[in-house]
Amino acid sequence: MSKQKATAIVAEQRRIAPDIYDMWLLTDLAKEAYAGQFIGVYPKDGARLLPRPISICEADREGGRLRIVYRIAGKGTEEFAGWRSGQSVEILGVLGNGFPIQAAGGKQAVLMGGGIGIPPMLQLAKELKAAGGEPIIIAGYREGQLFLKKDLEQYGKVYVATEDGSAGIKGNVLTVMEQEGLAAEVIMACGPMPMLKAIKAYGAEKQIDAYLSLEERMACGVGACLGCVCKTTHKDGHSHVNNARICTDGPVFEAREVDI
Amino acid sequence: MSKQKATAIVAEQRRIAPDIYDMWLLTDLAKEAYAGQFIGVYPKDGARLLPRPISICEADREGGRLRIVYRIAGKGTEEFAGWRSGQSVEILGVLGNGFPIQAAGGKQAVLMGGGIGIPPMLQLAKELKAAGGEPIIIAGYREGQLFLKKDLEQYGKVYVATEDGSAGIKGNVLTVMEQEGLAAEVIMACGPMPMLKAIKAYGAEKQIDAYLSLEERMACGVGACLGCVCKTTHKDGHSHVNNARICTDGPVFEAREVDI
Amino acid sequence: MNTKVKIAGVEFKNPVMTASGTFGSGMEYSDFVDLNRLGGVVTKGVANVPWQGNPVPRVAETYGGMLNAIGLQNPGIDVLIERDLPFLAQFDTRVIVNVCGKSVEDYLEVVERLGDTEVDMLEINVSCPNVKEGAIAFGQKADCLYDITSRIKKKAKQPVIMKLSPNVTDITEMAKAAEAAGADALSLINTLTGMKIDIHRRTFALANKTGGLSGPAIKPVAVRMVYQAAHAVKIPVIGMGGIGSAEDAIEFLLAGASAVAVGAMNFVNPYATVEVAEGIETYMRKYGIEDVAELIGGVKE
Amino acid sequence: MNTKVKIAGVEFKNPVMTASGTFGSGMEYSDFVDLNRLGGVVTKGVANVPWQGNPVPRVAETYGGMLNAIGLQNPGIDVLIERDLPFLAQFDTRVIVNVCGKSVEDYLEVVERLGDTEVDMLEINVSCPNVKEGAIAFGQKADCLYDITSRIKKKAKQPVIMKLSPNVTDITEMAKAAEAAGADALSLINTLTGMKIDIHRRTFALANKTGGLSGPAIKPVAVRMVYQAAHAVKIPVIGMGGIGSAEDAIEFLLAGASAVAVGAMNFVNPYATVEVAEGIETYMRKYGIEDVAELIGGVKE
Repeated sequence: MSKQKATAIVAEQRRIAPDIYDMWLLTDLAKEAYAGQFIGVYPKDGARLLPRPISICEADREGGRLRIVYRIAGKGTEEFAGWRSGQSVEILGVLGNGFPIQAAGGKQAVLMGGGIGIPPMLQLAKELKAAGGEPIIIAGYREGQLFLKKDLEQYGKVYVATEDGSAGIKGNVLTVMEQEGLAAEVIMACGPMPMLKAIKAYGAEKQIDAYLSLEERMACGVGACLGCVCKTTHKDGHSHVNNARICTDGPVFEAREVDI
Repeated sequence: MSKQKATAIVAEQRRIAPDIYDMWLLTDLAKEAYAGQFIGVYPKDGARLLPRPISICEADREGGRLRIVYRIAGKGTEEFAGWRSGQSVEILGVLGNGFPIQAAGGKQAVLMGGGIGIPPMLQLAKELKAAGGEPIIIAGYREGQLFLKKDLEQYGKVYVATEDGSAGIKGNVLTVMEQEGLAAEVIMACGPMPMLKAIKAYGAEKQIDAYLSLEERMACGVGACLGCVCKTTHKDGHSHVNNARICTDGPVFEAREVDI
Repeated sequence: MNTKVKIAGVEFKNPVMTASGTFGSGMEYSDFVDLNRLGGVVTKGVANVPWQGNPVPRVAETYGGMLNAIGLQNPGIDVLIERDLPFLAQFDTRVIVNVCGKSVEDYLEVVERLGDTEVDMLEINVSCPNVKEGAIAFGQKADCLYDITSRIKKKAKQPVIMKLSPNVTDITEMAKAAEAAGADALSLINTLTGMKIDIHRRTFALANKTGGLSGPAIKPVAVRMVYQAAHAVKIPVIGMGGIGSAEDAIEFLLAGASAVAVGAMNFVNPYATVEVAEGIETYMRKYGIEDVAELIGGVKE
Repeated sequence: MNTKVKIAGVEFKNPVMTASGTFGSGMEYSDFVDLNRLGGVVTKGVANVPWQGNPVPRVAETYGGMLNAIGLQNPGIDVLIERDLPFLAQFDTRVIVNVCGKSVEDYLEVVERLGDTEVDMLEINVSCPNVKEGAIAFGQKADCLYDITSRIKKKAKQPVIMKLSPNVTDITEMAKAAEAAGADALSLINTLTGMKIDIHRRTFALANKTGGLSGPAIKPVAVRMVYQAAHAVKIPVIGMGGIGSAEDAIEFLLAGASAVAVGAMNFVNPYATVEVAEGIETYMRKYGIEDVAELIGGVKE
């Protein structure tokens, strides 16, 4: 199935933490959705035109259902939070390249999710487990509202870090690595830029492959507008300059490829 | 109660003819709403900012309910047609000056409504009857979908004209006057501009007062922007030029006052 | 917390005003808002004699905005002085009269008449795109703008705000010309010239064919021009163009505006002016800002 | 029913094209639309050498529109010729290459290279507001525009479309300058320069501070300028600015455009181009219009 703009139906939605919403969408796009990919969700309000990129939290391929967990970050996502079961909504997908499951083959994968970067770790953990892995998952939260923790525990051992120390280890995902004495053979991560930068440095130091899911303001979502680029270490094959398109060449990049 | 922007609740809505919708709104604004006045209804879609002026079809002052009957004329009214019971919507009102009930005192009033100018005739007929009158109502339709005819019959004798002759008399409201040999002592009318022009001429010829409800593209609805003016015979007291504001000085004018 | 701002020596209780032509002379919206809550009321443009304005249709909605071609219909300076100024004098708010004309002499006549009144400031409308007789030319050529500004300044007893047109190649050139000619402040942007065509009737949506585009649709152009103008001159800039919320207003303040005006959004939300004033206070409280002056030009370079 | 239009001798199967920079070189949107259904594909601007473009953030949403400051990132003419033109050659659609540069020499180099290709037309981007090195100046001063147009015309083997900036006082002056210098057609409008500020971070939403505003928000400005330009010159005008539906496109045709381009609205609806083409046919059928030429400039004066 190629990329398409399609009408999905909201199956259910609930608030799972302050400003964090958990929505299941009925859509055939689910059939080819993989961990680390994302969809564009269109606001219904005509004043807000662009699709909001939201990562896939779970893909129920057989059931034709996609789960997205997102934070209210503006008026678009605020509108999404008001959507009710049965409503039809417009989405664009499936977009981007996901995490390379095969890269974890036979290796101890540590998944690191920070804040609203936690949701894609769920589908990723599920796929890694299905492929025979036993992923370790580190979820870094601002505070003690440990959304998706129970879901993640189905697929691997979950460690928690909170910035305020109100649950798990006080600190970030790398504090957990250190304090729990964990060792990774491959890292897959999604979260805020300072976290990803730290993971890139950590991977370089330990000589571990680290796959990072990047974020940037997007417009088209399909690689045409060149809005959402990230700097690359080498000249990119498509752009012929040191810029790759996060929406199309990413959002997942091996840490050494990107100059973040 | 002064003018206000208020939240109303859709009590019920149904389609009563092709592209014609009948909606009851729960709102305290109903308490001071009179025949010939209108409300501004705001689309929810942020791309369409301005309130749509819609005449009051019925005001249930005790029950706090307003009835509006409108035609889909663009994307704003198309949105309104999709509103369901229970939904909260923004309205501006009550706007404009209605028909002068006292001007019909002791006189035979003939109400003339053309097309989407028929709805305000319902509240008008109701008020005239309550004031002891026995209004004659002439409703001019394009074709045989005689929306509101039954409602109107509660308050006076109803004659029907249709452009295509599919019901009542073939022709317009003035054809009915002629063919039925009706005589008016005062006329109150709402409808398309050619109809209102013809009624003005008819009133002048027969030396009858005719009160016409005018329409024009509006922006503010409250007399500030000077968008919706009509030419007046004499210098207008507010504008000091030959322009009156339809939203505030009207929408109802005595035919001699306006240069249409 | 201080929300007062001073523009050309005139103190406003807060930086929120109304945009000329969208608020009548205050009377119509006093049903909705307490004018005492506003920094200032800017009246609908007034000429030396009554103006009939343009034929209808005068307004048309567009995507996220609207077009208008009212053509500066106004009852003339006599009525403004006799009726509107006494009405506004009842309120504790600054009064700015917007002045329009078809020739420099027209402007000067109005400016002189206002010299004997209690009006706080004059705003000179040299940027209305909907009047045929060339008023817009004053606002689109730097030398014409310089000339009219300096002639008005010679007659004016109140501080003079020049209202600039956005329909120019370089707003900084216009801003500098007005400043050099002695303007006490600038206000911008007036509307962008636009057009709408009814494809079913194949007619212009406005009788005047073109009209002025306003509303949130144009806000990014307005913020850019306010930023450019505020950085090009030393006199204060009053920012406007699509402001409907405190967030919008703060964007203009951060870009360099010393005050802001709410225009077309009054039509969408008649309470907008007061909500903007209150929302600025809420924002200041949230971020611990003591003086609104800290916001003016406060975007990080 | 005839939907074909001819521009500078080049026949298009229908008047619907893509706006440069919003459609890549066609490849990305070929997942969504059959390029054979389009009158033409206008490629992303290409320079003589690869350009890095601006830092991120490069895009920001605005009310009814968006800002972009991509900075004309492009892989350079070599890659366009080796990769993108062969891809487009597979489709039965006209190919227009948008050319950008930092100096006249840059433009001329690209124009010369394209002379040996099967490209149908060249569109010269002298109106990008997001490149520092002065390309925009070519599009904002009539004498500069005349100069670059005539120099390009001397070298060009294909018909030349000059793409005009809307950030000017008088679009007709620019249109006439391009025509006088020998341009075969005009396209307009490019984006309006805008700015957005994040009031919580107090930073510019775009790394470049300013960006180009596009989308339905600007459509009324675009329709007005297309109308003015089409009435000022005899060469054909390609209209663009906020087109997302057949209704929008027809508005531009009625205003005087001989063809139209879909830009930012591709991002909102990736099927927009084909839907516009189909919708024009539906409209023609509804109103019994035999030839799309009847629509061009068809607004009743």
